[in-house]
Amino acid sequence: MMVHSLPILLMEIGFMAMLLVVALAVLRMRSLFAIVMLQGVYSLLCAAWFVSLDAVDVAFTEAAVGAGVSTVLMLGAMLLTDRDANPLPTKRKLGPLFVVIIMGIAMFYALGDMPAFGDAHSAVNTGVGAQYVQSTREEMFLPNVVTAVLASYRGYDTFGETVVIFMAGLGVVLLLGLNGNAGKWRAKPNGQSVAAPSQPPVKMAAAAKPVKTAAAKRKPVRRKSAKPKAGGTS
Amino acid sequence: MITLFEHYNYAIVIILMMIGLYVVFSSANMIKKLVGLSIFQTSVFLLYITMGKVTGGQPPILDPAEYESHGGGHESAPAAAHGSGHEAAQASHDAVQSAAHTADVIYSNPLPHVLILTAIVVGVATLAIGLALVVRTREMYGTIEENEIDELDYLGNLEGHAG
Amino acid sequence: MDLLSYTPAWISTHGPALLVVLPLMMAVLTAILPSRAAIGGKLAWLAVLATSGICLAVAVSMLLQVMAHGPIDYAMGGWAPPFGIAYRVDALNAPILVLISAVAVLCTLYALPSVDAEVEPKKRAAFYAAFLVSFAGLLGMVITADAFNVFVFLEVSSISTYVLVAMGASRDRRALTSSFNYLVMGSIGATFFVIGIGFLYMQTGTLNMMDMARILQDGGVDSKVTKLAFAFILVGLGLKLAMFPLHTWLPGAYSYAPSFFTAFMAATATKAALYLMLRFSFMVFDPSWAFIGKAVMILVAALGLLGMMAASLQAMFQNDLRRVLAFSSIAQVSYMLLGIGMATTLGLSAGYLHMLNHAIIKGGLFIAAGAFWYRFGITQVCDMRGLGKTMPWTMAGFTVLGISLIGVPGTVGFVSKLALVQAAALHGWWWAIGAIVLTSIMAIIYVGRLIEQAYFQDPPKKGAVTVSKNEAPLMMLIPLWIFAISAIVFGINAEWTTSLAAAAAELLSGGPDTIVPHMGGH
Amino acid sequence: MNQHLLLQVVSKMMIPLIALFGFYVQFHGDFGPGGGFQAGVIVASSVILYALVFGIEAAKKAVPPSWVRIGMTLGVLIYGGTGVATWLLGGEFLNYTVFAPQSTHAAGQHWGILSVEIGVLCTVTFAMLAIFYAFASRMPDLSGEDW
Amino acid sequence: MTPELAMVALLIIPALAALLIPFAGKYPNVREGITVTAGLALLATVIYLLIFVGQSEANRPEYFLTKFAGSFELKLKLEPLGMIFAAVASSLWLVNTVFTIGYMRGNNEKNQTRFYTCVAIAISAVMGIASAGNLITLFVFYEILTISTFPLVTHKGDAAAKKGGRIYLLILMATSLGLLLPAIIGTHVLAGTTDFQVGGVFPPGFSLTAAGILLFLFAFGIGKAALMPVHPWLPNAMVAPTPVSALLHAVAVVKAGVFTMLKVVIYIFGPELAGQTHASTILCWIAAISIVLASVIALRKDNLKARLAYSTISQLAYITFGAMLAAPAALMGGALQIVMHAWGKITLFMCAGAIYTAAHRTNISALNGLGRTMPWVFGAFLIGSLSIIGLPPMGGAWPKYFLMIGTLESGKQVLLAALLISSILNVAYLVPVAIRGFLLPPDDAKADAKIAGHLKDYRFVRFAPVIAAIGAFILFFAVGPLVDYLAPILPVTMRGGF
Repeated sequence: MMVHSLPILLMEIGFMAMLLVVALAVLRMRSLFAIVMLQGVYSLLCAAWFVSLDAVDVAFTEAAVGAGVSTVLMLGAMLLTDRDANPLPTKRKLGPLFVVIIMGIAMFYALGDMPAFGDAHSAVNTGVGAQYVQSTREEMFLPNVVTAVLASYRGYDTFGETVVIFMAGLGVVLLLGLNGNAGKWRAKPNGQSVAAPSQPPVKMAAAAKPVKTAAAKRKPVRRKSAKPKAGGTS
Repeated sequence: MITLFEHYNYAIVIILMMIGLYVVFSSANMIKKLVGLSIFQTSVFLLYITMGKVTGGQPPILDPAEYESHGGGHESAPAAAHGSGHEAAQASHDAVQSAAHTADVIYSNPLPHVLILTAIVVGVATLAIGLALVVRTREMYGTIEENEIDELDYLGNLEGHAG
Repeated sequence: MDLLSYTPAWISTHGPALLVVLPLMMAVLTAILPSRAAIGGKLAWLAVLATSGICLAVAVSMLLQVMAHGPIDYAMGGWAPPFGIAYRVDALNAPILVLISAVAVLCTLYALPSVDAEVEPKKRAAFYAAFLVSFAGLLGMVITADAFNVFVFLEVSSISTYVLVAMGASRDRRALTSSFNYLVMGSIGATFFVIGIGFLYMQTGTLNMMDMARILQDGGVDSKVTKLAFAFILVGLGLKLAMFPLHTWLPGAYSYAPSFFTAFMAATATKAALYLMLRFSFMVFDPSWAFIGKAVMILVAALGLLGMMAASLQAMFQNDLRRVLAFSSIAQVSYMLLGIGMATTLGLSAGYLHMLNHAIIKGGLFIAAGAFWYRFGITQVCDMRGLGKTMPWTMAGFTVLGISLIGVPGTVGFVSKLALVQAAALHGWWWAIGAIVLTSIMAIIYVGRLIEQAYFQDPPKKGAVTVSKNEAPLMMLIPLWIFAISAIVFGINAEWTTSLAAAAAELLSGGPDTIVPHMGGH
Repeated sequence: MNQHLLLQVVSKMMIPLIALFGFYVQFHGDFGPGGGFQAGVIVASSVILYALVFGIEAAKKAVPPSWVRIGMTLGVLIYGGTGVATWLLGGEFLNYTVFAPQSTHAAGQHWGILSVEIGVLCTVTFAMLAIFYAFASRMPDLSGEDW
Repeated sequence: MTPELAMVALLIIPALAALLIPFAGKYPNVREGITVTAGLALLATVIYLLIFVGQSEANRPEYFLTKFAGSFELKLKLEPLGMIFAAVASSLWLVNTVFTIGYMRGNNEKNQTRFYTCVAIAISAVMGIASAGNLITLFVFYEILTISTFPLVTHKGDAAAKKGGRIYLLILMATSLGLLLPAIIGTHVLAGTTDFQVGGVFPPGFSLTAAGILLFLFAFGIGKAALMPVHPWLPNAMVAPTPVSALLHAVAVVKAGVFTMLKVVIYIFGPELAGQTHASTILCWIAAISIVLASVIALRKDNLKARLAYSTISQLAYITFGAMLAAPAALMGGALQIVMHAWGKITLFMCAGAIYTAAHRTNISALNGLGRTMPWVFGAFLIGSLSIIGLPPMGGAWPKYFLMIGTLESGKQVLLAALLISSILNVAYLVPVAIRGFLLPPDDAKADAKIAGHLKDYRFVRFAPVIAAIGAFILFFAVGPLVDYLAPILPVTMRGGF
């Protein structure tokens, strides 16, 4: 029942191949700049594929957010932090690999029972989803079914989504401050402290200054032994 | 084999998920972790969207003319809409049929699209918070490599610093 | 039930939506309060107190309604499920709603002094707003009957939680890394959950839980996709509720968050996730299906067992007071998992009962821990020297809750542990009894350490003079002692909580004292 | 700045267009792809572009940070307010039909969807700005030569 | 006052005292006044109930407290054994309070308020144990007793006290949580109830193996009974001030243990079933061994309190022994031993406390000739010793007598030897103390003279032991009514002898 026209099939296979390549590249890369950019590329490819899967709204959003906003944010964060990721010690690689492989096996195990790609009679495509098309046409009088479902049928989800965005904005403001001045204030017990004094992290950052240059970055060992002392004496 | 041929896209999506999750788990660099996270989530979006694709279907954007012509038939609709889930599911089959008959265009399933729109937003929100945390961490620790941070905390504990 | 007569009629019609929408709206309003130092914070605090108070009232009256007249349904936007998103309040989640709101009220009382000491003045309004969002998120994910809506509100609560945990950085920079760790783990958990929901949707074509259950019953029980969906949902929620191997985020998050939020989180967050696990594995899926039964019984119970042992063991060797409590939280959650793993009505009700009781205990303990920091900047166990003299009332409350955590008779801890032991005995799991006993003895050790420090050591000297008595402010003592007293009251007269738990368990397993099919003999 | 002159001139022309396109996406959302969220991102990006070209301070003059919080709140309030309005009109939360019960062409739904989409637009725009401002105003503690 | 009300009052009165005492912390006289008043009120209530319950088997007031954790319920129900225990505890609380006042003030101990509060709580718990209607209720109060006595054991707060307290808490908690609770749950599951019923709760034809296992769990789960090898907490608890040792570790706590043991055998298993199990035989032997062994250890202790502690272990083993024999006379002997040993042993402890307060001497080797300066105290000590040894005309004679008869009844003549040997050992480790006091010449007369000088300050501490000694003497003649009173605890078939 694969009634794909060949060009579409080829196009999709092309997308998938590119996605795989990009993902693997992200896995291998160490330059954060490249990684972030590749993530943008990945999102764009996804968006393109979404179009070929008839999900125009999603494609639009993914392009705007995944490729646009996310990339800008990541670049900004990178600008404020580091350029390169340290190479991984091998022992950190095996555990995750095991977990991931388990997950993969589990999903491939169920692959056979998933509805065939594009099957019009699968539970998904005969269920509520298909009915939305119908009822939107007949009682909503809106051309864009997605908008209808998004804003009315499942409008409450969208309300939650709006709150999430609001919370993201509020959270970033809480953490960084709109004028980049948050995080200097220190909490003090409202009484005399009997505990070991906590070190002011502003000094800590100062002690960390030598870290930031790429030169120091290259020999992590010295830094590790040096910085805590600096922090300790402060 | 035919299974794989009918599900090749699921297979790819699964592999993409695995890669994304692996990047999250295996990298010590906080930013790279977040990148891995967003790749993982994006792959999940793919899973949902491929689910809703109908072969030869159109994007779920109706042709205005069509539903104007069809405006008459909306006494049946409330029944389907406001009826209990049971009738709804039964009505579903002929719903597709009628969709096919009334207008000989088939639309892909809009519901996954809606869900994923929400999921994308959630994803970017998480990303923003995460990046803000990364920036603050860098300011307070001078590094964003988790293994080094753990080391600092460990030594800090030895010297009895809360930090 | 005379209380019921006082509840306005519209509660049953609009209560469910109000319960979640009110905190959200109040949150956004709180966010724009003037950020001038004192006034903004105070106003925000008042707003939070009022909101949580109203929510508590609504939740209680809904609980009464449910107990009297059965479940309350609410169709968002007037779209009947499965078209729209539906809310459903029944014997299973009504008590949790009450619990969350009640804890919110108490923690808010406590917040007034605690937040003043721990949060930057001009950020307090926003801080309270974030708290309201996470509060609403928890309520939303507990009350909803729509699988995807669960995810949305899960994220609403999670994202605000990450931020709030990170706000602890003004006290200890480790809050940042803990929060980031929590963010990564939590997002992975949520994503796993979404994958699970996706597979369920793939199998059933609907998102409403009741609908899913019905369609699954009709067919697709033995579909591999269903099994996969269950596995993913289990792992995803397991991450959120700190099921044993997935608990790594919890100690950090609990230790370094602002103490007021730690108290709230410790008492509610894992409970909500646990509730979802119950809801999904018993009312969407069905343990009578071989694979679910096995997954629930073997996996959950075994992990519960491991968690009890490992976490109690770790708790004995922690130096940080809150880490001790955090690890004991993991152990307690494992108790609940053990009860659920039995999948008998008694086991379920025991687990559920422990869920309610543990919320009381841990909320109070973390409040006391926060008070210790508030007065003396105490975070380490060794710094607790002489607290029995320097903060007698606070320490007394801490002690009451501590022995309740051990499970001494006359306290809530004993009631639920006894129920658990009895359920295990009737289920023939004598090894589980052994484990519970062993971990209780470990609890004696790790709680005893704290209490011994406080009572049998002299207060530390600051320079030459010994630290003078400095009791926690009233606004901290009141909630602490409300927790402590209820720990004793519900420990002596447990009829009410027990009946709530029993009702929930019957709803889950269908019928009183029925052993869930397949769980029984073969 | 003068080496960016061309850039500035071009973007001066672009930015209004971008914003305009944003609003097109917003209000055409019922008929084609798009909606409050995408529109919000686009409108925000127009401001962000302005900030990138003319500097963050200029952008802050154009859209003061004090607006940001209010904007985010306003959005959620519009959305929630729509729901509360439906409440007051006796329907369930977000049941737009009560806006125009008699309409055979679901005018009530249209109004409701329109207003909530505006709410989304508002929140998304200002939330994106908030995030951008927060990151952009943070002084990088490392200098250009690290590139 | 209705019996039910009175029964609740048993718990309420000491609890009320515990509530009030902290507020009177500033004024010692008020504080001790409260304690004494509570003691008197409690004693009055107990006597009222004692008479009421004694009248007929119909008069067994029952009070349902609450129901929790599914099918468990907390309820109180009075019966003769419990009443006797309550009577002993309440009367001795009063006597001991008098002593305590003298002791605490004489040695001006700190944290006295905490001390009195905890004692009151402990007494309340003891009353709960005495009037418990089922095993769960009993367990609840059992644990409360453990917790509330912990601060008393560690009262001094120094390193030794903390070490002692840790061992005390760990052993008692571990045994009760690890063995007793499972045993109770097991009973609940197997028999369907844990209510105390004359003749036991297990259905006829109940598996002996299961019963045996449960019996073992109970015997060692009831750590307060200090049956070897779970006895080490008792000597360690002796770091506590003497009043604590006197009231709790000679009377309340340990008696709570053996009382539980008796109740389990009598009302849960029923003498018949318990007698049939092999476990009971084995436990008999263990009890016999700990009787002798503890006596031997006691013989080798020079510290007076330590010696008394081991003597207590040995004497408690008598009760366990009687319970495990499960013969009517033996059970009766065990029940009597609760009363007699309580009075005898508290006398000895008070004397030890008096000697410590007045002369600050703890070792027996240092007591030479002290009897001449403190004749009353040493006289009381002698009487107490005789009672413990079991020589007429002291109360302690009767339980020994009944136990021996019981041994013969149950055809375990061999074990008779254990009783005889231990009696000899008792003589060997108790009598010399008094002899040293009276007959040997003092080591340094000057010190004794000084003590004699300001002896009048220690009125209270000298007064109390004498009362107790007199009590121990009077009880010898009171045994008849006691036996009649206790007869109904036995199943009808076994009441022949009484």
